Amino acid sequence: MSTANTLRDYLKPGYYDEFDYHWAMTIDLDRCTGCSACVVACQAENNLPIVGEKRFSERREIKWLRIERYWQGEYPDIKLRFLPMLCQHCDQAPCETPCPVAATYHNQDGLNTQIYNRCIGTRTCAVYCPYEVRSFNWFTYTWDEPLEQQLNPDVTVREKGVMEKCTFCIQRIRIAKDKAKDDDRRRVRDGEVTPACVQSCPTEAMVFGDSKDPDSKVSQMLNNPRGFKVLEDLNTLPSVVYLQKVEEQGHGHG
Amino acid sequence: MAEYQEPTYAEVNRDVLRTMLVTGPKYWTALGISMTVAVVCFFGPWFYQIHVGVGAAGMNRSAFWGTYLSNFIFWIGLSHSGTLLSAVLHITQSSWRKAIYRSAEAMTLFSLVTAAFFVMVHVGRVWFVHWNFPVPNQMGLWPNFRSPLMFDVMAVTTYLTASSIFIYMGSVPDFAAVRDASTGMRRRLYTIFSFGWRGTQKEWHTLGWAYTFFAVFVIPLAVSVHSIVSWDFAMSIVPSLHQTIFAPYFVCGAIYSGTAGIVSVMFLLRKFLGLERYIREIHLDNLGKLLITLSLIWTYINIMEVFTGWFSGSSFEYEAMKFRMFGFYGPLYWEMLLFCALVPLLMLFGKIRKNWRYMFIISILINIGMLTERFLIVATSQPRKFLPDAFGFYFPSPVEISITVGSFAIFTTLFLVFVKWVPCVSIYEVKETLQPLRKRAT
Amino acid sequence: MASNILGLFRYEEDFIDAAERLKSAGYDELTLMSPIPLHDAEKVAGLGKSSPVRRFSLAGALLGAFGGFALATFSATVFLLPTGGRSIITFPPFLVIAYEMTILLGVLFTLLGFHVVSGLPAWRDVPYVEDTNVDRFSVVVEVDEKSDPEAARRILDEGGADEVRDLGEY
Amino acid sequence: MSVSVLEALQPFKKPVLLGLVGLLGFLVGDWANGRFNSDSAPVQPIEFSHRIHASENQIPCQYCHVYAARTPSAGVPSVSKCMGCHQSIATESPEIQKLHGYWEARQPIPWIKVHDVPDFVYFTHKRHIKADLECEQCHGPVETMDRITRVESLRMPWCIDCHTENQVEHGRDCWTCHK
Amino acid sequence: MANISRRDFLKFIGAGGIGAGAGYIYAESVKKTVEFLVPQVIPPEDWSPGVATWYNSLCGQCPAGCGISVRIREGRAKKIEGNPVHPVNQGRLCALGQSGLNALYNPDRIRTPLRLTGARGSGEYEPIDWDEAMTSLGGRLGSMKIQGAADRIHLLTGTVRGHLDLLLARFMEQLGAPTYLQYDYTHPHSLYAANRMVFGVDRLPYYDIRNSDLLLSFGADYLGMWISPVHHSLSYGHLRQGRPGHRGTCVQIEPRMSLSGASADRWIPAPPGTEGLLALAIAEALVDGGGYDGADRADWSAALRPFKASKLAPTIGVDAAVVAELTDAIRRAEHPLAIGGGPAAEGSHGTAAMTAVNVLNHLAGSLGRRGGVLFGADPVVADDWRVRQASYARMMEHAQIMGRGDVDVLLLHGTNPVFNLPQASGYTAALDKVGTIVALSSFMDDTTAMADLILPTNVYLESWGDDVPEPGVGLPLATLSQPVVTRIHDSRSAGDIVLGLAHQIGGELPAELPWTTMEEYIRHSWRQIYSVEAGGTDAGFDEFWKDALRSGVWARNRAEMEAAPTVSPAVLAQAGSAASEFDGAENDYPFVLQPMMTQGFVDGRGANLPWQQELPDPLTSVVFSTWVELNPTTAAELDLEEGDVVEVSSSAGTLAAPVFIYQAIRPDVVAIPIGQGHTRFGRFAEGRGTNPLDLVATVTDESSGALATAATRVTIRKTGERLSLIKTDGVSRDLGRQILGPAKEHA
Repeated sequence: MSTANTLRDYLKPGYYDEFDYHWAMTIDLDRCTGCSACVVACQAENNLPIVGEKRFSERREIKWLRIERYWQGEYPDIKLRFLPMLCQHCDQAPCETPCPVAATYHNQDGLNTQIYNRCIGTRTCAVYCPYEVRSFNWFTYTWDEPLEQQLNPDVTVREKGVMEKCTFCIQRIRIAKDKAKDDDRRRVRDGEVTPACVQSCPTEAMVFGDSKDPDSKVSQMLNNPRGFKVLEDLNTLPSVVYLQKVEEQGHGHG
Repeated sequence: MAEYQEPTYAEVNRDVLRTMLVTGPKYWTALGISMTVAVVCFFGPWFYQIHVGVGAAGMNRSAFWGTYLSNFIFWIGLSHSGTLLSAVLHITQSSWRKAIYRSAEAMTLFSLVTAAFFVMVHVGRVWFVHWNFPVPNQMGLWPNFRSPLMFDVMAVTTYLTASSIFIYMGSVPDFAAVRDASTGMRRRLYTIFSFGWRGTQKEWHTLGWAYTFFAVFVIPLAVSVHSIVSWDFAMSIVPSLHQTIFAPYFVCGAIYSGTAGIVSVMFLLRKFLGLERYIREIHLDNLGKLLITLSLIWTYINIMEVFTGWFSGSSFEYEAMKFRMFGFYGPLYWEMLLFCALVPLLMLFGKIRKNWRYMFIISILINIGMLTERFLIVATSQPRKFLPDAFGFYFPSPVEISITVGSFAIFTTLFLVFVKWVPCVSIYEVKETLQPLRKRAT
Repeated sequence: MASNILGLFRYEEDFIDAAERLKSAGYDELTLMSPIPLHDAEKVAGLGKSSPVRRFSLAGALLGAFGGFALATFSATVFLLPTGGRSIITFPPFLVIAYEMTILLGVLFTLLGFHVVSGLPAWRDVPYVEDTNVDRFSVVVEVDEKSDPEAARRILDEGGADEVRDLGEY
Repeated sequence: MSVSVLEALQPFKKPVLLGLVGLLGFLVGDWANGRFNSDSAPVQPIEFSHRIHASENQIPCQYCHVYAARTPSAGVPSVSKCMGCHQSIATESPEIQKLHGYWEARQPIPWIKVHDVPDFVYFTHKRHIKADLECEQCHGPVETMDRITRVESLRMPWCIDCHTENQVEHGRDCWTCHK
Repeated sequence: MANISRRDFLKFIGAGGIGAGAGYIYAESVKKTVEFLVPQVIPPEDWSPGVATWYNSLCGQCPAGCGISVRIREGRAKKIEGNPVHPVNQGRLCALGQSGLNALYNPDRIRTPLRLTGARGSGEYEPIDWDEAMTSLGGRLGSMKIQGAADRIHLLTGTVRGHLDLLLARFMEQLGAPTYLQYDYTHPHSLYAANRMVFGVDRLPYYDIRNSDLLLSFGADYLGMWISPVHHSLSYGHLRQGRPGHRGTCVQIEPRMSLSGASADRWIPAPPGTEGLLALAIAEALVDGGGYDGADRADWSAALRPFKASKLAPTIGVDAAVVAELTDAIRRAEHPLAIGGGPAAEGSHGTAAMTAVNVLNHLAGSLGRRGGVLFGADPVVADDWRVRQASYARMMEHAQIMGRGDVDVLLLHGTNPVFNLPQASGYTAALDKVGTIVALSSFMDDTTAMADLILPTNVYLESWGDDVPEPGVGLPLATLSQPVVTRIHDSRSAGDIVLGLAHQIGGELPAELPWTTMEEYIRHSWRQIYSVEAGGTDAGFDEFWKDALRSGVWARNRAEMEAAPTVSPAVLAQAGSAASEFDGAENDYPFVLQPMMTQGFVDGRGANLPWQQELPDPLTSVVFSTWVELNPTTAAELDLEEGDVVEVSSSAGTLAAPVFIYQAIRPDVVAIPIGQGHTRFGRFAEGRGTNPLDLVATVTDESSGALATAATRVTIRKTGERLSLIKTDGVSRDLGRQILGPAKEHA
C-alpha cells in the first residue's frame, strides 16, 4: 500500500476503519439478580490472586468484575439495584492514552488490552479510568500449595507493580479463533466465545458476541430500547451496554 | 541597618571565596545529619518498598496516586522560580538579581533532582523505568508520546539539562576565580571547570550572548514544565482535576512556592555564610513584593475553582469539592488557605517585608501550605470519582511519610555540597553592580 | 621570535586608553582581560553588537522542533498501538514534544556555539595573570621582530600601568 | 601559573585508562561466559543424540514430538515411546540403560528445557507448523546435534522480525503472542 | 604510553582481571533458572498437552444437585462450569459451585488417616496408614456385630442421595445397626411436612417459576438459598425477559430483604412469623372476592373467615388495601404461583405457614398446572433418604441416646452438627459421651475435630457417585458423578471406605455388598436403572453407560406429571395457628433474630473456600466477617453506626459483632448471617466472625420437628468497641448521577 494511504491511515482518528470483530457485551439489569456467580467465574478463569483479609481491608482487592449496589428510596419503600461493573472496553478509552510505555492499547478486535509484562506501574490508567475497573498488583501474591494447581495456564500470573484488568477473556477468544482457523473458517461463529462471567450467569443476563455481525445475539440485544451505557456523557464509547431494569409503577408500599 | 559600606572588588572575591574555602565543624555536622536522614528516611524505606511492592505505601483502589506524586509536584514547583526568576530578571536587566540568582538556580537544580527521585519511587516496577525514555532497544518498542507522562519525562529532562547548563555557564568566570585562589588538586579541577577562563573580551562577549540565549530558552521552558505537570491531572477526566484553569494554577503556584523557597534559602545563606553585605534588604523587599502579587493570583484562582465547581452544580464536581473542603481532609484545606492566602498579606507591611526573621517564617509557612495543596489535589480527587460505589479513601503510610521527610534531607545534602563547590554568590556579577574603580578625585 | 608584554592596570579608563593607543600604534595582537565584562573594551577588541552564537541557537531550535516531531511520529509508527481513539500521528501531543525538543536542542547548540566561538576550553597555556580576575585590568601585547617591544612598553607605562611585565613566549 | 586544561587533565590520564581497561575486561568476561559457559546446550539427564535419531535413522521430528502439529506444545516423547524402540535396540548402551532405569522405576525423565519462553508468552506449535514452517527455522539443524543446542535467541525481536517478514496477520499485535 | 612502569602494568592487569570477573559473574547472574520438560511415562490416550478436556460430573457443594463440567489440563482441574446438558442448571453455576476447585485443592485437606493421641478435641492426631485404620475400625465394628451390640453403632451423614445412600443403608442394615441419620441444616423440614399434610406427598413438587407470571414468595429466597437457586435463577430470567412483551411480576414477603427480595418488583416487610396469616388473608380475599369457584367454596370461605384482612391487618402489619391489591394481582394473573420458605418456614409454626401457602396455591388454581405447582413421577432411584433426614427433634433423641452413653461408635460423614445445631441443644456435650467417633471427612471442621479416628475422604470431584436432584425439573433424572482428577492426597471416597469396611468385617456383609469399588457399584446400579428403562434387558448398556459418562446425566425424555391432589379445608384446622410464637418476652428482648444463610457459605460449609471468603456478600458487600444487620432508624435510636460492636443476647446465648446498617430490614428485626465463627475449619475460616446459631433458643415446630431458628427474640447492647467492617462498597446511592440508566418520567 502506498505511503500516501499509509499516512492517511495514520492520521485517521481511532486508526481502524473498522475492527475485525467488535466484541461487545450486554447486561440485562432486569435479569441480573446480583448473585455474584460471574465474580467467582472471573476469578477462576483469570488467575486473580487470593489477597487475604488484610489486603481487602486496605481496599486492595483484585477483582476484574465487581457488583455495585445502589439503594433507591427509603424503608419501607426501598429498592436495591445491582450493577455488574467490568472493563467497558471503551473505543475512546481514557485509560489508554496516558500510559507512557504504551502497555495498554486498543487492538483490532476493539478490545482494550493490557500488556502485563510491559507495564511499569505508573497507575495512570487506573486514575484516568472513570469506571475504576483496573486492579493493581500492590504485592506479588502467592497461592498456598496445592491451590496453585488451579491456575489457568492460558493466563499468565502477574507480578508486583503491574496493572491488570478484564480482557473479555481474550484467551477464550484466541482459542476460538484458533479453532476457526483449523476448520478453515474466516470468522468465529456467534456463541463460540463466551467469557467466563457470561458463561456462568445463572439468569442469562449477560450476552457476549461480535457486534459487527448483525445476526449475532448481542447485536439484537444492542437494539433493545432499554439499552444504555454507564456514564455515557463522558463519550468513552463503551462496548458494554446495560439494559435498564424495568420498574413496575403504580404501587408504592402499602 | 546602619549606612552601608560597599565592598571593593578584592573584598568580593575574598568574602565569597571564603564561603567555599573555609569550612567549619558546623558545616560538617549539618552535612552529616542531612546525609544520615536521607539514607535512613529515604533510601532505606524505598528499598524496602522495591522489595515488597508499592503496597508498602498507603495507596489503594480509587486512590492509585498518593504522596509520591504530590511531592513530585511540590518539588517541581519549588524548582520553579530559581531559574525562571533569574532568567526573567536577566532579560529585564534588573541588577538586584545578581547577588541571589546563583543560589536560586542551585535550588532549581536540586529540587528537580529530588523530584526525579519521586518519579522512581512512584512507579510500580522501577527496574523498568528506563522504558520511559526514547532509547533504541532490541524489542523495537518506544514510549507513547501521546501520554501526558511522556510530556513530563521530556519536559523535566529538558528542564534539568537547561538549568544545569544555565547555572554552570553563569559560574565559569567564578570557577576561574576559585582556580586562582586555590592550589594543588583543587586548582587543577577548577582549571578544568573554568575551561581555562581568562576574562578576555572575546570570552566575556560570547558568554554574555550565550547566557542571554539560555535565559530566552529557559523562560518558556519553565512555564511549559509546570503546565505539563498539571496536565498529568488535567488531562484525566477525573472530576475536580479536569479543568482548563489547571495549567496557570500550577505555574502560579509553582513560582509562588519557589519564590518563598528562595527567601528561606537567602535567609540561611546570609546567616550561616556571613553574606550580609551582599544579600540585603533590597532583595528581601523585592522578593516580598513578588510574593504578595503571586499569593493574590493564587488566591484568586482558588476562589474561581471553588466558584466554578459550585456553579456547575454537577454531582461529580460537587461531591469532590465537598470532600475536599469538609471531608476528612477539610482541616488541611483550610490550613492551606490560611498559610497561602492570608498569612502572606502580612507582607503588605514594609516592616515585616524588610525583616529577615518574619519573612523566613512566612516563606516556610507558604511552602507548608503549598505542600498541603499538592497533597489535597491528589488525595481528595481520586476517592471521589464517578461511581459512588467505588468511592474510597487514602491515607499515607509510614513509608510514604518517611520518604517525604527524607526527600528534604536529600535536597539539603545536595545544597550543602553545592555551597562548597560553587560560589553561591556570583562574584563577577556582584562586581558589576559595584562602583567601577575610578581615579580618586583629589 | 614573538614575546608577550603585559600591562597591568588599576583603573578601567587607563586600561581602555592604553589599549586604544596600542591599537592605533599598530599593535593588533592584543588580549584585553578584565574581571567583569566591559562594553568599551569589547569595542576596542573589535567585537561588534552581535555574536555568531545566535546562529547555533537558531539551528538547534529548528533541528529540535522538527526532530522532536519526527521522533514522536517515528516511534508511533514503529509499533502501531492505537490508544484512546486517537490517530497514530496525533498533532497536539506531538507538538508538545516538538516544543520541548526545540528548547533542549536550542540550549545544547548554544552551548556548543559558546565553545566554538569563545575558543574555550583553552587547551594550551596562554598569557594570564591572576590579578585580572580580581581587580586588575590587563593588556597583553604580542610583539615580534617587525614590531618594537620598547614602544609598546612605553605606551603601557605612560598609560599608567602599575606594572609592565614581559611574559615571554607562549 | 598555567590555565591550560590539558595540563590540568594530566593526572587523570591513568585512572581513566584503568577504568577503560576494566570496562574492556568486563566485556571480555561477559563474552567468555556466553562462549564457554552458555546455557544454550545444557547437559541432559540422558545423552540423547538427535543426530543419531534424526540424521542417521532418519526418524521424522513428529514421530516422537507427536503433538507438535495439533497442540500448542510439541511435547517430548513419553518414556513408553522411547521404550517402544529401545526394548530391543541398543539396549546395552549405558545411556539406554539409564532409560531402562527410568522405565522400570516408572519415572519420567527430567529433560532440561532448552527452548524456553517466559510465562507471559503465548506460543503455539500448531499454528507455526500449519503455516508450513520447518522445525529447523527455529530449532536449527537439530539433526546435526549430539546435544540439543539453542541456536536462535527466542527473544521478542527475533519473533517480531519473522512475523514482519512473512506478514503474519496481526503478527505485530501484542496480544497475538502475549498473555 | 611507551614507558609503563611495572607497578602500572600490574595495576592494568588488576583492573582488567577484576573487570573480566565482574563481567563473567554478571552474565551468570542474568541467566534463566533451569526449567524441566517432564514427559509422561505412559501417556493416556485421550490426553494431549496444552489442550483442555471437559468432564461432566455432579456438583457436591449443596443439595441442589446441579450438573457440572470440569475443565482439565495436564491432569489438573482448572475451572468448573455448569453442565450444558443438565436440565437443572443448563450450563450455569452459582459462585459456590465454581469454588469447588478451592475444596479440591484446599491447602487444609486432611491428607492421611489420623488417630487421636491427645484428649478429644485437642486436635492432637498422629497419621496412620489406611490398612491400620481399616483393620482397627473394621475389627471394632465386626466384634460389636458379633456381640450383637451393633445397635450401639450410629451413622450420621449430611444429605446423601442416590446410590451412596442406599449403600450406606444396606451396610448399616447388614451390620444390624438401625440408626442411620442424615442431618442437613438446609433441609426444609416444615415445607415437607406441609406438603405431606396438604398434598399427601412426601416429596417436593416442582415449582414452575419459569412459566408463572406472578410469583408470590413468602420468605422463600429462591434466587439465593431456597432448594435449587441456579435453576430458579434460570426460571427467573425467563419469567422476566424470556417471553417478549410479557414480563412476570415478583412479590416478596419477608422481614429482611433477601437477594430475591432485591429483585422483586415489590417487597413487603410483613412482621416475622405472620407470613402464613398474610397468605391466609389473601386466600380469604380470593375466595371471598370470587377468585375461587370450586365446589367446596362455601367450606373454604367458612374455614377462612377468621382470616379476613380487615381483622388481621394489625397483626400482620399489612393493611387490607395491600391484601386486596395482591388478591387482584392473583386473580388477574394467568399463572400465579406462591412459594414459601426461609424465615416464614422457620417460625414456631412454620408448617402451618407453609400449609397456608399451599392452600393459597390451591385456591389460586395453581396446582398441577403449567406455571404453578407440578407433581412429578417417582424418581428412578429409591428416595427413602428423605426418611433419614433428621429434624431437630430427631437429632435431640439421637443426642439423648449418645448422652446416655449408649453409643459406642458414631460414624460421621459430610455433616457438621457441632456448628449447625445451637449450643443450647447440648449436642456437643452429648457427642462427648460417645465411645469412639469416626469421621469420614475431607476437612478438619468443628465436628471432625471431635473424632477419635479420621478417615480422609475424596471431595466430590474425586469420587464416583450419583444423585437424584429433588425436585429436579419435574421429570425423572439422575446425575452421574465421576472422578475428574486422580485424587491428590491419600484419601478414599466414602463409598470405597464403606465397601472396604464390609470386607474387613466379613460375615455376610461381603456377600451383601459384593462390590470392591464404588465405581463398580455405581456401574452395577446404573445397569439396573437402564434395564428398568429398557424394559428388563441390559443389552446395549455399555453404550448407555458411555453416554452417561460423557453427558454426566441421564433423564427420562418423557415427563409424566401426576394429577394435582385434592385439598380439603380441613388442613387449616389440622395445621393450627400460622402465627409464630417467640422465645423471650418482647420487653426484655425487643428484637426478633433472623439467622440467615448467605449463598456464599450456605450453612457454613463454604467458609473454608478462599474464593467464597473473598466474595463480597451480594447485598452488603461485606467480606471475611459476621455482621449484625439493623434498620437505620433502629440504629439511630440505639445511636449505633456501622462498625460499632454490639452484644446481641437471647435467652440462649450472647455474641458480639459489628453493626451493619441495612436499608431494607424491619426495625424490629435483627439479621445475622450464618457461616462464619468456625472453631476448626482450616486457615480461611478459623477464628473469623461468630455463629448466630449460638443465640437460637430451642423452639421447635411441633408438626415438623424442625428447629424454629427465626423464633428467638434478642436484645442489643452497645459495647463501645469499634471494628471497621471490611466491605467493598463506597457510597451505595447514585447521588443523582443516573448510573442505572436515564431517569424515566413516572407514569
